[in-house]
Amino acid sequence: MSDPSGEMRELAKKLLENGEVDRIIGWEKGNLWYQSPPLFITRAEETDRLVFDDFAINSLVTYLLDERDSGKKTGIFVKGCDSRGLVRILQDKQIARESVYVIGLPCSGKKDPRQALSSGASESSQVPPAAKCEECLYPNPVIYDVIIGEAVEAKAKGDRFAAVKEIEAKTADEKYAYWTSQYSKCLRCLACRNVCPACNCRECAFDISKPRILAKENNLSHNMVYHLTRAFHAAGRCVECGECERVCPMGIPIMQLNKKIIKEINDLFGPYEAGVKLDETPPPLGTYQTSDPEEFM
Amino acid sequence: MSVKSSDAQEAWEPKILAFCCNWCSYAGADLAGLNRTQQPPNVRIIRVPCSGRVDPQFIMRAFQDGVDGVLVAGCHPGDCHYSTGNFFARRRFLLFQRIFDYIGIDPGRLQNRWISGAEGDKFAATVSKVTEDIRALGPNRKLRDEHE
Amino acid sequence: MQGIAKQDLNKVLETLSGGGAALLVPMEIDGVTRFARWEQGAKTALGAGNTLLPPKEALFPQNEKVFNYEMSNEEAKIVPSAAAAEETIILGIRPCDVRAIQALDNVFLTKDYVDELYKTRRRHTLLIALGCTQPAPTCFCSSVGGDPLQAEGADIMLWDLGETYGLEALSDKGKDLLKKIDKFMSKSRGKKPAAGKFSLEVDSRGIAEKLHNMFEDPIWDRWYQKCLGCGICTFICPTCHCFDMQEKHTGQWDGYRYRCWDSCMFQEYSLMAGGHNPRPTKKERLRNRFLHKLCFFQERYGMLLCTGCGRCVRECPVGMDITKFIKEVSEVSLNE
Amino acid sequence: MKRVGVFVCHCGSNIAAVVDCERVAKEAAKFPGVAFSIDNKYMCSDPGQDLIKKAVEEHHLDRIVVASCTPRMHEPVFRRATENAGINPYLFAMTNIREHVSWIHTDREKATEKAIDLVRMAVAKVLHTVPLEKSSIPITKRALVIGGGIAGMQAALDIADNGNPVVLVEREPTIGGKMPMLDKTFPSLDCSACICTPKMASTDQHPNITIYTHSEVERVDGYIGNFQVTIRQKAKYVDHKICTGCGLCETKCPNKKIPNSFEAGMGNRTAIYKAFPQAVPNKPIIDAANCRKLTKDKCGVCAKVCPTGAIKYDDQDELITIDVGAIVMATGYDLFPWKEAYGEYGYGKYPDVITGLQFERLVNASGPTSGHILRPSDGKEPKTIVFIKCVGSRDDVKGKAYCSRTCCMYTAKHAHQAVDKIEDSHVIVFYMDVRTAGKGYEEFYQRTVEDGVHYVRGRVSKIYQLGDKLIVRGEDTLLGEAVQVNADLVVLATAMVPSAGSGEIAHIVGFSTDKDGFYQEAHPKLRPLETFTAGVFLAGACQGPKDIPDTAAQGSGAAAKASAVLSNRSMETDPLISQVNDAVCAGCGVCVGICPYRAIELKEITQRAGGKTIARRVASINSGLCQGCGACVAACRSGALDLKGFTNQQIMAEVDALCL
Repeated sequence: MSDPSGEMRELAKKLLENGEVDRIIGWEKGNLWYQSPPLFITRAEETDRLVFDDFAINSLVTYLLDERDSGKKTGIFVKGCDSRGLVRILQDKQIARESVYVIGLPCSGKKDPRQALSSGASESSQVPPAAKCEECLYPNPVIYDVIIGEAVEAKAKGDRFAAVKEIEAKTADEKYAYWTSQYSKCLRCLACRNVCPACNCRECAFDISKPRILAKENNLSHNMVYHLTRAFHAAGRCVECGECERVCPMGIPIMQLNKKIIKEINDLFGPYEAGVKLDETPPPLGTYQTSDPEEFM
Repeated sequence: MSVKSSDAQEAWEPKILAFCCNWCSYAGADLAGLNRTQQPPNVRIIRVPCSGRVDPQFIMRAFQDGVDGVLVAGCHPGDCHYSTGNFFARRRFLLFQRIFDYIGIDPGRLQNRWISGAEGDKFAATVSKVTEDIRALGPNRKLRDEHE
Repeated sequence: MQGIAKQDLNKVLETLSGGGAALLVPMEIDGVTRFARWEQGAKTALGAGNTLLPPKEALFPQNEKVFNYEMSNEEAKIVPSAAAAEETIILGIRPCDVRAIQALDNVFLTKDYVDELYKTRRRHTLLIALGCTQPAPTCFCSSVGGDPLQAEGADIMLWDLGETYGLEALSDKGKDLLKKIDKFMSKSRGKKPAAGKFSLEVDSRGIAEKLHNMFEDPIWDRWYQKCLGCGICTFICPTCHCFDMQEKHTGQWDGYRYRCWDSCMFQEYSLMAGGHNPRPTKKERLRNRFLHKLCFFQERYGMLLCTGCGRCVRECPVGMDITKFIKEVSEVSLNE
Repeated sequence: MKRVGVFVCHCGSNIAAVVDCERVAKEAAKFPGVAFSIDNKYMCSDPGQDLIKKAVEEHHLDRIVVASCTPRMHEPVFRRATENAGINPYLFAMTNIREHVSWIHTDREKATEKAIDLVRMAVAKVLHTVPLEKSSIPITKRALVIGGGIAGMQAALDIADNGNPVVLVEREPTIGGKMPMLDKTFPSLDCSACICTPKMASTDQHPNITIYTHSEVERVDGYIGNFQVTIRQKAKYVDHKICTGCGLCETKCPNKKIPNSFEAGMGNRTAIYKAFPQAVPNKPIIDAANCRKLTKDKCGVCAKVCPTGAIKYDDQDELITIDVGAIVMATGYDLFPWKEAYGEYGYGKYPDVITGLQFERLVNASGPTSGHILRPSDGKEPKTIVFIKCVGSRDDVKGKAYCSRTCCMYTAKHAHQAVDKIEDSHVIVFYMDVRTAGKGYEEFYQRTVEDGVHYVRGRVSKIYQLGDKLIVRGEDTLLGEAVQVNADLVVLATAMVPSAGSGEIAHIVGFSTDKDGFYQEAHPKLRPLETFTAGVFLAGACQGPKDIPDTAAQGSGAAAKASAVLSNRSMETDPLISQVNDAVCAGCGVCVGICPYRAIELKEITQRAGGKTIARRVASINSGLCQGCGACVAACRSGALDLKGFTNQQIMAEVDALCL
């Protein structure tokens, strides 16, 4: 893939200069070679900082929520996965389509800074592709005003639900032991929630004190309820961007639960891909069919 | 919230919570009473307007608190007093049961039934069946918010 | 310098934990490196650099019961919680984390406030520090007044000398403990090793004084935007020590009050009962965190609340880099 | 500090025989918040209710829990008792220790423990109650009736007789619906038009009724008591204010060969026409599609001959807006389009295979044959007539699974008429079952059989033309042998289906249809006249196939329901409905689609945030429409929605109380 940074900078510059947008969200090079963190710019002369390299892994779309009331127009760069998150936020009516200028970037996979560090690599070529990118189904943006670069082929190979099936094959006690070992680690730092494009409520149910649905005490029971609740709130709405799992400092396999839910929704209520079509009907749990499977007779 | 973990010693009896919709299942429970249909005394009912009102949050809370099983009962699909509430409930709980199963909680611990106001016998039979199922599974410790 | 052979490490650990003390060493558990109780046969992660989770949980656990209560329709009774008094040895703690414990000591034991729960734990805790010969790419202790090889405040200092660990007692408690493992000690030829090169460096001199006048500086507008508002940085920080107080009912009338870690990055943290939030956006919250670390704490206790362990630089999912911030602050010109 | 009073009822020995009520009351006294607790023989009796009042005074109680029988029976009683004691009636909780405890258990110890648990849960719930007030919404005292058939006329007349104005909207140029097309009615053999047309006239002349014919309802906004309705009055091209209905134009109109739908295609009409002589209003309209003046700008005869100058070729559609408080749906039925489905009956290619409604026109004295049964192909009198029942009914492969209810009887009537009117006739009825549930119906059927009509149990498998005969092949399933009839005329008893466009109008008014497209009643047994949309009622065959007496009865029933709505200036709404916390609501709108009553919409609010005023959209509950099911609440992720009386906090408190 050729480096689209030049085109990105040029376009961003034009958008800011002619006043089409009030700000641009992209990526810049960080202090360390394996970091390309989010960048926010409002002035044309800053556009030279924009990059789109191997480490531009962050989804930027949840940042739109911070400015949802400002009336400002944002130019935003989206990869395939990010664009589905954007559709999620648009479908949930959190921002207006007119408030974003969407610049699509086909993406053949990014790398995870933490992996760069833990692998002991000293340059990008030594770093393996990020786990979430290995399972990518939508490398090309599903929504955009303009696209930079050529479409790329989805590289997901093998069974999308292989990891889920592995867990399904366990006995109840084995499953519980597995999830206990994972959820016991949870710090409840809420990074998975804060990065999630489906977690776009103004006030999260967890933050409401009356009634408090979840105690602040950190223990296995509460951690489980935290993760089950979050997964259920995102049921049928999760766009599989994998950001939750990427940002988790404790390595909890959050997507294994999200993917289970996707698998079950497809099996129970028919094939459904969240965040792919902007004008789609309500998510699966916001609707029903009288012919849905009947198990409760 | 949460529970004292001392119930193992004495003769253990399953503690079961049932959410019943006001119009069908609760009426079915009333009819079972009217008919004096004997049932195991392990189930406690919370009356809700509709099975569509039941948030999975309540169910997780119940297991945290220490119940051994939960029953959610509503009108038969098509007979919902509010026309569509149980269709949403059906989707919600088809999925939620599978999530429970996936994290290792025996699916028998969360059961759903459609019971009409005319089905007093079905209500009583369901209470007996669910109680038997939970008794066979033994006390639940999973998801429980335990402390000394 | 005295030393112990690396092959004797297990026996040394066995001896140290033999006296009924809890011996906490770096271990990898379910993919997470943290200080955990060593038991015979457990594999340590002494050489793995800084643990992901700092050792602060040994002194300041994520949840801690403060007292029990019993009530009735007529009265309420408080039953104080007995603080844990188990002898604890933390082995393998790095100098940056020892400095972090000094910061916690300042908070919980000085300035006319003594936290009894912390005090009891601290009094029964002995620190065996391990010097760092090769700083990780995210380490910057030397930039914030630390020394990677020397942990002032530890009871015993260890250095990795290749085949052996070099040893030096820094306190009387440390000397007493060394006697227990006397039989494993040998005269080591090695001397205190030299520190490796830091890849992250920043000049933090005068940062507190400068930030003191920068509360309204536009720098915060540039910095807060990418913050996710999660609590990763605070929970993995060895010095962050904010907590919330909550009650848990264990019966109709009974229950306990506990404290649990909280994060100033959370919106709910500064939310007041009436609904007002003095730190309504991520900007105010990020500003508070950085000012607390680099200004307020220095003014109150004479040290920065950052020991350069680099955990936040490593773990922040949006690449928030406090060294970069310090550098930018130093470049700001303040014209009155 | 809240002060709860707990009252445990013995219900004579109904509860006390199994539950130790005294112990329940004693245990309850120890629960948090309980200031007073007592057991009593009959809580629902006057002394029992007085006990509540006295206890509230003496112990300064502010919340009440009653443990007794099912709240489905006595909740209103104890709410009132609570109110009479000076406490808001919603600061009350009831728990059932009779149907759910004493009547289903025998073990005294376990039953008592269960009762204690239930009381503890009720106390926990009542601690989280807040005072609620009923709110009231104004009522527009006017009804809309959609459809001017027998159901709609009956409903309109009854509402009007109750003293309320009614607007009746009919799509056709005349009211009356299908009934005036019929010849006789079963089982009395009354002349259908003779009993129907006076009803049409009464409807027309009623001072409280305004009729819009040739009109359609285009839009309905609002909710019970407060609907805003937009009616499209389609252009008639005749000014009915001036027209005297003399009929001269009809006689002069040169275009006379337009099939008349009133004659079910058996007769013709002109381009300017009245559907039939007794049409109401008894004035013509111009069928624009067939008028030479309007299509080709030629002719113009009617304008020339009209003595009053009522012809208006430049007439336009007109939109009329009215406010109404209640709506009655009476859109009726159509016949199943058998020609599209039944190849074995020739897909309509044999002119002498006709429907029952066409037969009605053939036997009707005012019909195209002046009441002589003459077959369409050659105008000869048929001697052998075959009737086939269940064409489209009870046939889930080609038609509908349901029974159309009226066909058995009208076929018996037709068979009787054929035997009666045609000498030496031979009448055969192929049937699946004969269903004659109705007063005098079975007797009528027996009479038909005695008349000599030959009933053959079985389906017809094939009809084909041979010479001037229709060869009808079928099977007599009782005898187990093949049957062949050489018939002159075949009459199909086609199924009733919802009238064309009924789904669209249901959507406009805002309620649902069932799987067959009939209007969905709120409850199949107990609320057959209501829809799920408050203030919208159902009458007649739009709800399901039915005969004239049932239709008339439903018309009156729906009128009674609508009149009840209109009988007050305003109506109280139950406070146990959903509420929105604006500050928390993100306006995602998932609740809007979930609400079966269309009670939620997104409305714009302004809010202070971060030092500025912002405008954003949040969910808003219409208290007139919300029925309190709570489906939206469980779907709301953030918890911005809650259901008063069954709040998240109350239910969580009950759950906690069970285990603590």
